[in-house]
Amino acid sequence: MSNTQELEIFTETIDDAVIVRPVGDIDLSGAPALRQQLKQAQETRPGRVVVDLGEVPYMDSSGLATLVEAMQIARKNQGKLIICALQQKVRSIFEIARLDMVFKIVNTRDEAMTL
Amino acid sequence: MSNTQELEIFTETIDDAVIVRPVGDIDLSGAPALRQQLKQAQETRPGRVVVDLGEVPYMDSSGLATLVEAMQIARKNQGKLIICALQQKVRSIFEIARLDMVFKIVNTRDEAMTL
Amino acid sequence: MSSDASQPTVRLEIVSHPSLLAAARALVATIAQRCGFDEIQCGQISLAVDEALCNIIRHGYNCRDDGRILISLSQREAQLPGIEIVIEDDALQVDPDTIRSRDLDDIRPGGLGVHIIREIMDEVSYTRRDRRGMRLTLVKHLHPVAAAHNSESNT
Amino acid sequence: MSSDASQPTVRLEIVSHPSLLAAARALVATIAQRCGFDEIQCGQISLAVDEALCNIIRHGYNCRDDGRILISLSQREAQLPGIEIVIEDDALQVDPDTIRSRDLDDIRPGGLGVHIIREIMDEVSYTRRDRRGMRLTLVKHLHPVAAAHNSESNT
Ligand SMILES: Nc1ncnc2c1ncn2[C@@H]1O[C@H](COP(=O)(O)OP(=O)(O)O)[C@@H](O)[C@H]1O
Ligand SMILES: Nc1ncnc2c1ncn2[C@@H]1O[C@H](COP(=O)(O)OP(=O)(O)O)[C@@H](O)[C@H]1O
Repeated sequence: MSNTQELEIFTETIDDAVIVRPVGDIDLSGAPALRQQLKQAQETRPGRVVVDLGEVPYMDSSGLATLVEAMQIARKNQGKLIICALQQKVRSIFEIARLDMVFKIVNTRDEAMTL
Repeated sequence: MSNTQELEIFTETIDDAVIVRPVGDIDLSGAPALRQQLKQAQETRPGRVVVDLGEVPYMDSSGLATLVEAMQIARKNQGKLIICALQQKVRSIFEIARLDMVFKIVNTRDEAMTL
Repeated sequence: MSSDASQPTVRLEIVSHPSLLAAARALVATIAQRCGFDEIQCGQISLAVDEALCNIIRHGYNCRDDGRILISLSQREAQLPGIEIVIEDDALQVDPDTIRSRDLDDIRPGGLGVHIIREIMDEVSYTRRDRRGMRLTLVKHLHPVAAAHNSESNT
Repeated sequence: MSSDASQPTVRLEIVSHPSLLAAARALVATIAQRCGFDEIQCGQISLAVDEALCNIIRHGYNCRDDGRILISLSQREAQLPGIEIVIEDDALQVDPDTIRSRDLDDIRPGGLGVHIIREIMDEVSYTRRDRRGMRLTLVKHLHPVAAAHNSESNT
């Protein structure tokens, strides 16, 4: 089925870090793809997983659930999961879900790489 | 009825020119207000009417009809009507309606003031 | 009418109030995007629907703002992928042949809506509904199609 | 239920397919804007509806993608201006009391939807529909309202 609006997900590896950068809305229709990419990115047990949400204008609880799961995998691997570049609207859903204190959230990707 | 989305229209007079700057979508719901403001702006028979569409992301044929009417009034007054700063999407409706050659359309407000 | 409308997906029912046009446009643009149209095309398809709704409000319902309008959107797949939009009202029934665009050389306010609809959409057909009101069926193909009357369109 | 829903304006019917969530959000946000909510609030109201739709798709229809979902939006005026959104499905009927959010201290995937809906909307009520399916009524007021249980909300 053609669907231009589909979430696109870019992955990049720098040293011990994997950067996952979804572009588009993360909802029930896009979350499964993100989940799969995150799982794949974590297969090598990287020391650091950075999720760059700079180009995600919208996220619902399917997206949050996916990130919680990725965080749990990171912990099991004794690695870090860091989220960066949240848009204001997306930040507010982390707050509503009271997950803003649970995740490591920083402003820029540079911070995420050095933290 | 409360309606935040309502088209806002700003009018400014500089020497012999009146600049009308609508902000928002111009459709059947907003066009009557634009029509009224344009009529009012033209009551003093200004030498130049500039319609700045820089902040109009959408226009339908009610908007076009309003501009055609304003142009006819300007002609009757022996004044100029110049349209400036069209967004690409709005330009395309002028083209579809074959009005891009009928109106004087320029890129910037400065050009509109000196033409 | 539509032999290959494969996904009868979305129906929107509104009243004939101009302040609801923006909502209809937002919905149409999102569904068009889902059908694979690019941003410019999505904007044009919602413009075509907007023009059709304006005409229903002005001519069909004579500017009454409580008339019912039903918009059905479906993604067409099969041989000719695209979007099909059916707009139905309970308004005035008119002879479909009287709904036509005017001569564009006569520059005056009004008379552009039907022209815009026909420029944007690939198929435009007005019919009377069974009991009352009109039905407008609009189709736009995702890819240019050789026109039915033997002329090849440029792809 | 709703004594002052004054404008029964818009009804959207979709099937239970995740790819239609974006269309529902676009419509809800535009109508919320028309009711006077600011941009952040419009985004939150469409998030609440999105969460409700996700739950219907996952729990009500068990991820079947051809179930019917009807969303009715009306602007409330009268004493308490705001928006009322009613979401109806033909899916599983459950005891409304079983639809509740979990303890947020237990950090695990899932179990956030109902919490989000309740945080955003001022009134949230699930009922069984007459013959089949559930009905969810969501209300958000434009201005903070003193809560019913004697506590003054801060305006
Ligand atoms: N939904 C409709 N019901 C009845 N008549 C219509 C409808 N839509 C269009 N028409 C007729 O077609 C004519 C052309 O419409 P249009 O191109 O939109 O220009 P305008 O509405 O400015 O006259 C209208 O003047 C009207 O007579
Ligand atoms: N539309 C629905 N139909 C049936 N059960 C529902 C519905 N919505 C929610 N529920 C029930 O409420 C629970 C909490 O929902 P939610 O907070 O969205 O978390 P999750 O869906 O991740 O479990 C669900 O697990 C489910 O049992």
